[in-house]
Amino acid sequence: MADARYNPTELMICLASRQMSDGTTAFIGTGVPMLAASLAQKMHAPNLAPLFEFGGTGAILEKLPLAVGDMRTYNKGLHASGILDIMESAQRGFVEYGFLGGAQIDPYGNLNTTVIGDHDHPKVRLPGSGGGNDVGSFCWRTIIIMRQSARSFVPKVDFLTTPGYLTGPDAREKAGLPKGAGPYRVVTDLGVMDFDENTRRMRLMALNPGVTVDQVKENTGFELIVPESVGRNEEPTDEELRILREDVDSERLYI
Amino acid sequence: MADARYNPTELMICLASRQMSDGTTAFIGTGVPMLAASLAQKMHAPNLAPLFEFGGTGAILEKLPLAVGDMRTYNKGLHASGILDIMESAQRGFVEYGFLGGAQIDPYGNLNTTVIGDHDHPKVRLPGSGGGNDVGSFCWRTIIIMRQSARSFVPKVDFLTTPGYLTGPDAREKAGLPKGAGPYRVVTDLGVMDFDENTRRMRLMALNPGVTVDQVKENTGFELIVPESVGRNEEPTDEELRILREDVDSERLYI
Amino acid sequence: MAEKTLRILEEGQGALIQPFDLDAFRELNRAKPKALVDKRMSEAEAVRTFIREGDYVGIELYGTVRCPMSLTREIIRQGYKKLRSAAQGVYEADLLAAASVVKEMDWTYIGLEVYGVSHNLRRTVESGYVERVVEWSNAALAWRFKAAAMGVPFVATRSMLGTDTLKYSAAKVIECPFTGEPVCLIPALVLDVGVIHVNRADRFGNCQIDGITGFAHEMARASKRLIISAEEIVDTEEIRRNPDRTIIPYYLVDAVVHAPFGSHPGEMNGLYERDEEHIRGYFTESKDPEKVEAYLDKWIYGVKNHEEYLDLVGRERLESFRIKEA
Amino acid sequence: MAEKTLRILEEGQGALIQPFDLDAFRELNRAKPKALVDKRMSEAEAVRTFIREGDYVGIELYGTVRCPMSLTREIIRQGYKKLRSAAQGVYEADLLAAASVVKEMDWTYIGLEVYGVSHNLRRTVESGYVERVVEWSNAALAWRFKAAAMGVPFVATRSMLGTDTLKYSAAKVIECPFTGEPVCLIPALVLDVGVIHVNRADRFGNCQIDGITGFAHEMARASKRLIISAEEIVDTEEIRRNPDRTIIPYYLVDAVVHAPFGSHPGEMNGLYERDEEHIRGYFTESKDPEKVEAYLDKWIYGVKNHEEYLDLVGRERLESFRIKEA
Repeated sequence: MADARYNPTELMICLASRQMSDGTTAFIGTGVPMLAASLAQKMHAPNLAPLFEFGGTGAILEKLPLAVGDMRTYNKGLHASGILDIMESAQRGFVEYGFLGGAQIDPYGNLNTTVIGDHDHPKVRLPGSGGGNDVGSFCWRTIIIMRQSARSFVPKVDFLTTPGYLTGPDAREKAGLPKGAGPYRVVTDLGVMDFDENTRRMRLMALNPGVTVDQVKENTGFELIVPESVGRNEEPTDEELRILREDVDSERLYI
Repeated sequence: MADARYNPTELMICLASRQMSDGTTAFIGTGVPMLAASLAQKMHAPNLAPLFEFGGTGAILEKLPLAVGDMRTYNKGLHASGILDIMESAQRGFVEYGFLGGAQIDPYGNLNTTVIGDHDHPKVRLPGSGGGNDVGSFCWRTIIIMRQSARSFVPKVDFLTTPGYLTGPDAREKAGLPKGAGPYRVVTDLGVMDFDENTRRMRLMALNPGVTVDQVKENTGFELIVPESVGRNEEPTDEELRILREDVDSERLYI
Repeated sequence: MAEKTLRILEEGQGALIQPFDLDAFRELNRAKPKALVDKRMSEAEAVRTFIREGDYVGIELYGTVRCPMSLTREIIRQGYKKLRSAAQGVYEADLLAAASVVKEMDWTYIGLEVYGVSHNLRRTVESGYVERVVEWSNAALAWRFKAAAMGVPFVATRSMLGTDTLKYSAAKVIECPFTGEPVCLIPALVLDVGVIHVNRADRFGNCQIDGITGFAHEMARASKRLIISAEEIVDTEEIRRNPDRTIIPYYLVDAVVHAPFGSHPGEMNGLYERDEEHIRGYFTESKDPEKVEAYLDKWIYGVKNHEEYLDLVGRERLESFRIKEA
Repeated sequence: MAEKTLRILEEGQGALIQPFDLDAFRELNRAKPKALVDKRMSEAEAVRTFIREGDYVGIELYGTVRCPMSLTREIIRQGYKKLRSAAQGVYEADLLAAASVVKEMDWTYIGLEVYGVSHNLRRTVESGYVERVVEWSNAALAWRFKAAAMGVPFVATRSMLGTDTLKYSAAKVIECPFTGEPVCLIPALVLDVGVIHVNRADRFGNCQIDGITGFAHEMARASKRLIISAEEIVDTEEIRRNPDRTIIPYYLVDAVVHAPFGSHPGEMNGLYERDEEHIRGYFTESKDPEKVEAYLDKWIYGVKNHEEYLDLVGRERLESFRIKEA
């Protein structure tokens, strides 16, 4: 991150926003995902419909919500309902993108947001599943946003809070989870990863500006699939940064 | 019915209304039950709360509804929701009285409103369960209103649409139905019946004006329990009739 | 661990006449447009485009109350003869029976309420024209929509137990894994087409209903295709002013049909009373098959569309049913 | 017929810390007054009368949004130490943890949203003060309320499957009797006490909520006892004017507490914005146990009731959060 034009958070927001296509729906949590969705709306996906966990649909995001249930999540919205209406819409397949994060992730994109150490005598008690498990179960494509390090990218998570591809191919379907859904991208400060179609293991897709393959390997606690040709992510454009700073988060709540 | 002061329908309405106590709730279908509930409200049960199947709660019954879902069922009401909110309230035990009728009834108060003859090749196709089965399953006390005859009061119903006491003591609980609920009264043009606590079979409780025990027996197709002392129902009072005709059903839709 | 099992205590012998596939339902929902697109069209186009012969169709609420009668008449006009349907109905179900539109039914109640039994239903069932009838309680049928709306295979209930209604349904009774007591499982009902009439909608399909919502919320979410008729088409700004009034969001909807007096001869909450004379007239005549034919010829086959129907009823007559603002 | 069975594929090893008895719940609901009786009382009386030490309590929506904060502060003020609760929370759950009010939890999310993890929750759990934690997803916890609200033992879902969240929950996975595929059953959660803050209520307990409803509908119907706080107490005539705005009918409610700014420092839709300075101040201080003690002393133990709390916040300051009518 030699380049001081943007910080790592801004970079991840821009990279995440680029993953979303227009005319779809996104299940939005607080923080970075909200900024990514809002940026996507203002850049290339004007018809991206945001769904907020506690009932907001089709809001006009004039101001960034501070909570997944606050007034801004249904500001001039098309529908203000409740958590189950949203969750059941997701269970019925209406939600394309979901955003996730966590303290730990494994090669199959399984996430831990519950405990470090033993569940009943935890070393660190984390916030818990929240809607994470539901998003990971129902949304067609989940986008995971995390800082990358060997401590957080681990061979096995201490606690499997939210399903990625579980133990590999067909494991989700065998468990009874909806068919054809699962982790789509992992966006980090070092690059963007996807998942190999055959093994369902994490694969390096594109490096962030100034980052090397070795750096990514050093910061990954498991064997990452690295294809011969690895892409290179474009830096945040001046327009992305301007919209992000002046329009999306003009109050600078998150960046 | 020598007495021309009232007709059989008016008599049954008055008898049914007298069965309801104040400060309770009643699940109201169309027709006679609506009049009985409205009469009870205006006579002795001002705090009887009517619940209508498609979502009306706490309506002020200025005009008699023509349908269980029409505007009058939530006229100045306290809550206008939907069928499941009402049915689930009943399943949770909030509804004291339910009203039922049918083409056939057996000694245990089981009702048939589905078919006469074989189900797949019916002699007569009847309207079906509607909410009847739910009312008979959930309401604490169901009041059955029917014309009495040996053709309709039968040893065994052709089709058991709505549960009474099924095959007798504990049969409802064994089947998984909520504990402690079931048929409470059977109100007919000949008298009022209840159910023996031990056998759960129908028992003559009180005769209508001018009706004899033998008449009731002749018009019952099964062995009716007749205790030594059988009560005598009072005729509709002038006040009941006046309120019924001038206030409850001033439009004379039903009487 | 040693394999644990639960007993299946009873299985209804009725057919699941509309088998469900929740993953296929998810794929269809994924493919629905999420952008705001104008879905307004005529009732003829909506019915032609979204209802195919043999489809499983549901109509909400019922005949005399907030019912999509203009669309029901159009379905009859277009000559469908083998539809399957969730039969919770009054006047509209009677008309579908009169016109021999339906071959298989999930049945809960079909009658004419204060006017008694439906003669046309008796004829179509007792004659054998209707080939399959599966029984349900009212709540059970609504819970079948709810299960589909939740995207799950079933809803648990303590209704239907111990009766022939359950025996002739497609429900199953199992031992509850938590209580050990019998519990009835009601299978999801994913409709091919749902047809719902609302007070107002915008052109994208965001809908508001005044008063009771019947089972509109559940059916809208249980339908692969959803046709809405609305008394009034409003600006999306009006929807956005009160998002908590929206009961059906646009992304569920395939067609929006403008249908003032669309519930006639039934009522519409806050707008107009039912046309009692018309209803009583039809119901009393409906004992006689010839009179029923004459009724269909005059009120359905004899008119091209809803506009002509309203002309036939008479604009002044319609105005007389309007509810004056209190 | 030959006995048919279903396989139980997995059973969560977490405890059902609030076992349910649906028939006992029915008896309680039967006994609730159905007449319109005035249920207004002070927050102190409501909490004292309807919450007993050891009770299982649920609070809706959450800390910074339409949350019954005046009642939450009163619960802490009255010194409960062994409550059990459904932990879906932010600021309010953090405060309950800070004051060591809760011993057992059904847990889905406890954190401070944009302000990160809850230090007080970490302390109370990592120290072992909280003796049992059972895991759930957000939807699962809401579905547990829904099952209770339906009066049934469970709701089916396709969530939680294949994870440790399920393993440490009290859910069970069975073979679906209709599809043969694994389905997760979420057990009913019948709360001893539900605590909900609404925009307006009449004195009998008929409640209206503006904007999203979170899980108020489900929790209100899942509670043996229900305490409502309302920004405004309105005439029943206003309720009767729009019965379709009622989300909680009177017969569910045990106590109605008038609590203007009852959600402070959180927001209330249409009425006031959140007090960001107060929230940020507390959350940043909450790393330090001593500062947390000082906060509790000042804002909860140091005031007698909600009125005094509002004085302490400052009436002018409160007015500054009011949303001006557009």
